[in-house]
Amino acid sequence: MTTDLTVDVSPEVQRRLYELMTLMKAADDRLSKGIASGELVCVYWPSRGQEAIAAAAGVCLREDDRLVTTYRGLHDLIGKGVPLVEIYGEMLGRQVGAARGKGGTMHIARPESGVMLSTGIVGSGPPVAVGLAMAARRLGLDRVTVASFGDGATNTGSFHEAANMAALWDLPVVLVCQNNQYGEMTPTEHTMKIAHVADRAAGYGMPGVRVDGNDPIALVVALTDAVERARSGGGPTLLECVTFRLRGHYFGDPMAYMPEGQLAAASAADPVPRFRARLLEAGNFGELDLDEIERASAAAVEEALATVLAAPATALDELDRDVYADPRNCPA
Amino acid sequence: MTTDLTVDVSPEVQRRLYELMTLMKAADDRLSKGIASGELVCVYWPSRGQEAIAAAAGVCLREDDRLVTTYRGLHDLIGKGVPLVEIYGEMLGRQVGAARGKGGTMHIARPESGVMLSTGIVGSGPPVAVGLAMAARRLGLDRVTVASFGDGATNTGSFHEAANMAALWDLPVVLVCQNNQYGEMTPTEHTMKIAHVADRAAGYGMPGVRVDGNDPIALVVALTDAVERARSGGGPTLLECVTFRLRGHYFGDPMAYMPEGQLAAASAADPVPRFRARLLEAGNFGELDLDEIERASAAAVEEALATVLAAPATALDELDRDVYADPRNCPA
Amino acid sequence: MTMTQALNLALDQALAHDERVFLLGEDIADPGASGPTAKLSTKYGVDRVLDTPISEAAIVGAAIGAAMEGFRPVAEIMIMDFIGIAADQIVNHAAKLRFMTGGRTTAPITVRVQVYGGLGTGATHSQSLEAWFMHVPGLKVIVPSTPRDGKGLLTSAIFDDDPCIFVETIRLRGQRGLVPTDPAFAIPLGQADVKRPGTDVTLISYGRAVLDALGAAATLEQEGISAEVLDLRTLVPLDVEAIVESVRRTRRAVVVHDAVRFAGPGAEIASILHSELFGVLEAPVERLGARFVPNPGPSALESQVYPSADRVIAAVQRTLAPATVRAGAHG
Amino acid sequence: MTMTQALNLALDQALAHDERVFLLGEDIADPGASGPTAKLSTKYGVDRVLDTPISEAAIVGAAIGAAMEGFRPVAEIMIMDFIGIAADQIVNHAAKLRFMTGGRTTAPITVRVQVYGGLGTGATHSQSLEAWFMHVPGLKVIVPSTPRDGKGLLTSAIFDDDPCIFVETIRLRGQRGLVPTDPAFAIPLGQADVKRPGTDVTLISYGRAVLDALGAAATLEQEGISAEVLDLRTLVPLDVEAIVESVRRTRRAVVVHDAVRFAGPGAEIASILHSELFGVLEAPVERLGARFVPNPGPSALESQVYPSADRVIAAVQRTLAPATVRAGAHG
Ligand SMILES: Cc1ncc(C[n+]2csc(CCOP(=O)(O)OP(=O)(O)O)c2C)c(N)n1
Ligand SMILES: Cc1ncc(C[n+]2csc(CCOP(=O)(O)OP(=O)(O)O)c2C)c(N)n1
Ligand SMILES: [Mg+2]
Ligand SMILES: [Mg+2]
Repeated sequence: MTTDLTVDVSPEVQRRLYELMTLMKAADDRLSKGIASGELVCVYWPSRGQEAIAAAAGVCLREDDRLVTTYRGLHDLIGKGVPLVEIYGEMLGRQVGAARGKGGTMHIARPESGVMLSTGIVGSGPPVAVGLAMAARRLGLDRVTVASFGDGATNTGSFHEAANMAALWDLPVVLVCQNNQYGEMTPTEHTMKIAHVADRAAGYGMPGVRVDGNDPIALVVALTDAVERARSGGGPTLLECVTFRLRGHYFGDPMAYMPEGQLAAASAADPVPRFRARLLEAGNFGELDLDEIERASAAAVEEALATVLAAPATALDELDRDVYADPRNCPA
Repeated sequence: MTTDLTVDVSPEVQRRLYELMTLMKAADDRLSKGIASGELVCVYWPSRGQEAIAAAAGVCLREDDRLVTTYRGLHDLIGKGVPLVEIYGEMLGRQVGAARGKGGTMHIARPESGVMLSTGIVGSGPPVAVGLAMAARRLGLDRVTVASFGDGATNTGSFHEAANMAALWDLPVVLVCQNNQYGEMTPTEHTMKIAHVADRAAGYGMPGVRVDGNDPIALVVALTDAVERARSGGGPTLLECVTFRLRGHYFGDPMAYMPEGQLAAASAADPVPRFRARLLEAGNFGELDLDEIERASAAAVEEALATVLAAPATALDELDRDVYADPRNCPA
Repeated sequence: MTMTQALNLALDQALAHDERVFLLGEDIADPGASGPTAKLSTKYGVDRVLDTPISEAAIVGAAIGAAMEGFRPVAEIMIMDFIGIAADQIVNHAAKLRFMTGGRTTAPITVRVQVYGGLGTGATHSQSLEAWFMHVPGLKVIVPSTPRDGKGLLTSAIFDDDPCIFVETIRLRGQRGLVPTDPAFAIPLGQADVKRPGTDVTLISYGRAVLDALGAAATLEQEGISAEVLDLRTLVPLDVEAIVESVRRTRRAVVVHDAVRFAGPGAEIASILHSELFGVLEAPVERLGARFVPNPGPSALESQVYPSADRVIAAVQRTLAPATVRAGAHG
Repeated sequence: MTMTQALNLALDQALAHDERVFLLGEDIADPGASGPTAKLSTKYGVDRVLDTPISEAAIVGAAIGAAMEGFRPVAEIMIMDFIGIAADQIVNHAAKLRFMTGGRTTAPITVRVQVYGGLGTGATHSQSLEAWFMHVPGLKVIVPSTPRDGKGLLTSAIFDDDPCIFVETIRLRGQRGLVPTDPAFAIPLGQADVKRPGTDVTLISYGRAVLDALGAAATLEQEGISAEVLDLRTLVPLDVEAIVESVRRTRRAVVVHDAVRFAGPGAEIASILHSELFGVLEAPVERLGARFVPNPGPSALESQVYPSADRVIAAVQRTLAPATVRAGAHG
């Protein structure tokens, strides 16, 4: 699919996409810098390079739409509107975190923004997304639920069971596969024979669409279509977004398993500078406009981090809270 | 696919198919009669109506080829050459059973006949079939492994994971789905949106073939093809065989959940009399030949049952055996 | 009414009185349904009583998702042996969400499972795995023994704000007993029930094995031994107070359950008793459970696997034997 | 060498000396592999050290299928928290096949799992679920604490004719110790090991918690208390004889493990001790395990969850306190 910037999305949406992408990138950059220098201590699975997908979701989804994501969810969370303070706060174990810091990096949820689950269990998000979509239908709401997961996740039994159910019941779900060409250290072609994850859709009776996951405009077009179908009762879509993990699996991953040149090629296709160039070319924004957006993103990140670092650490008594709603006679 | 009896299979194979089908039918009929009258006591999930599939496997597979089947496996076991005495003996809890009667109906294995697993866990057979096929390759043997399972099983995560692995590694596996249009009391169209199970194959990168599961000739043609592909290194096939469970899910199932007329229509397509009529029409066999085959099947069943009923019940000390190879210091 | 009717009543009333309740599972809708869910889809529609594909992981995952949005889903895993397939969703999501999100999301689901032991269906259709779920912080584990408890506890489970594993027992399906039909009737989780008072020994049990305990107590009475039968009803929460109070009085205890004895629920209960009543117990706590074998098919063998009233009686007699005799018996 | 090197050595030697051995799991092949499987695919080929899709159920199912044909597959489930996904294959096939088929098929697989507790990865990447598998007849459960035991036990597990769950602990990865490099070196399953002899109290442990026990014993010695540290090494088979023998001498015991305390392995061990040594024990067996909470992310909180040498020392002191004091402490 070739996209036409000027035809497909308005300048407001272009701006919003760039704001989101630069915010996601800045949030990753700052965290990475901090962890590398020892300033910040946390576990982190970087989303750097996958920003376009999450930004497109950010502009295509309503606030009350639902999102289920994974450990590699920094970009998704930002796209769906989770305040950076809550994200960083959770990753760094502070009271201002989404779960007052007790849940940790992999488990961030914020229902107010529609983020219902981040999970560390590969493939286990889609079944929960099915339930969220069932709930929306029962409530008579036209909410859509997006389940975001990786290419490797489509090899799990959970993905299969959930995709089948979503299709069977025509649920308002969009299955967004962020195909970043690796699962941990293993290239995707070592774990499935098919070349296109989108080809899995036929086995469930839902449309499967493959899109350039580094092209925010193509993503907006494809997502708009999938979201509209879901919202209007047309059932789920499997949307394969082809992208790359520019920092490897976990922060600090030496990526020694990558073939010569692969990372360089992927970096050349980095969606953020690529989108910047394209925006400039299209002419709605000048260098100064875009510099300003980048500066604002970086500033927002610094401000959030400062707030988080000034906040108290997760209280020790959090250990005793939230194990049960009603802990009477439960073990301790 | 239309098949031509005279072109596609030799008279010897036609005879063998009819022998197997009538033996399977007789074995089911006798068991059913016995359970209904109270003469025999066991749990049983009848395969009546699905004989053509197992008979075709019987003529297409070598003795050293592997089979993984399910609780609904009477026909499959007979097709693969498990002696009836071992089957009945196991179902009825006698020392002559495949596992000396201790395993029960759902768990019959006989490696000498290539039957490695019968499982009561829906969908859990295909992963084991993957391992059997890996073993064949490692051993340098050109054995093929058939995994036999139902339509409902294709909704399980296990099926998905195994199908993906089999395709990925081009394993010598044939995934034989006996689509009998129900999983327990639920019609298949209530559990998947797709009309054809065979359409699931594309998501793994393997051929998917749909065939009339009541036509032994069509099945032989399709299975020969799939088995040859597997044996020659061409990888797995998903073979959907469309059939019907003429006795419902479990023995005694009142089948009240079936729509008016469905059972009657299915009975009219009963593969055993249908094949008889076709054989007669083709002219290689006369009424007397076929009567004789039926009589021999019935006699073989009676003889096996008599042997089983004369055999001692499973010894009580079987409880202490085979829990561990080396039970030292294990709990008891 | 029977246990099946009591469980059906609990589901029926929950569906009738609370729009948030819905049921999902394999073969639970009419016309195929035959257990506690029978007739409910006809009454409430297939939107509220949903047949699902054979997809245990997604059944529980979907229940969790709906529960997060305020529903009270009741998911059925047809036979407890299949719960491994759904274990990840139960253990890594349902049990932990409240904690992991600081209360921002919760998963008040009920997972109904059935134990098929005793039907001759063999090793993969018979297991009692409640010990697994006791060991997972965040879950509640419930096993009723009577129709009254079945109704009262299932009602509580559905409306409890924590995820509940509700274990039904196929051999109790036909048990009869009086059941209050008031929709408000519920039994609080975490309260053990004295099913029969006694003074000489406490028989601690839950689920089907309560019948063995009661049978044993009746026989023992004729021998002049007064056995108290304490039905735990819930394993988490666990009514430690009631257990300790009873055994403090009787100073002897036998724990009996259908789950495998080794590393089973009885191990925790015996450990608690030994610790809390050290020096008070007259004899070590006896533990009875299933033998450490996969379940066999033939009923002649299967009946050797489970506890029975006779085995309870023998255990009681061991607790009553003078210490010298016992020492000999135990090697 | 380190624990990682010791485990690598066991795998390496098994691959070298027996064609039947192969490894399968996620990210276990070079160049991505970093744990005990590193360098093995380079040495033995990707046919014998296979990267798999993320498909835990099929990984274990495939291992079972190959084992039935005479192979000795070693399957890796990267982190123990994910074992629920494979639990059905482990519990309903691997554990039961020998019994269900009367010995006609068997599944001598080894399932290596890693416990990530202590890394700050939170509630779904930290659990110690060995109690689940102790409770399933047919399985063996192994948890080494030293590099020497790691090598010796993993070698035994691979060549044992029964299915083994082999639990590795990420916090032990860097532990160093002498390891015999003779390929024949193996440690029989079911033999506990006295890691430190003592006379006043027995600290019963396995896996990482053995370090807590040893740390406590060292400190206690300075206080004049002689603690014996018994490392179970395998939970099934369980060396009951060694446990009872030691505690019969010391008459006091503390069981300590990283698994959740409630309904954990310690419950079984304490129950056995109370039953076998009734009247011999000077104090109730103390049980230490993880607190009954999902694991938190922050290390300041996570360190409160697990046992520690200090908590062991406190428990020992409780066993040494006069009964009157203890009664007060326990309420
Ligand atoms: C069920 C399960 N198995 C294994 C893992 C370990 N693991 C974490 S991330 C990952 C790779 C996932 O790949 P993919 O789905 O493509 O997502 P990506 O990390 O590339 O975004 C694996 C195997 C896990 N977390 N959960
Ligand atoms: C994992 C699992 N879930 C549920 C069941 C209960 N069950 C037994 S047979 C069956 C239906 C299977 O349908 P299908 O795969 O089409 O095979 P069929 O019985 O029609 O031959 C179900 C749900 C089971 N045995 N295993
Ligand atoms: Mg990926
Ligand atoms: Mg079927």
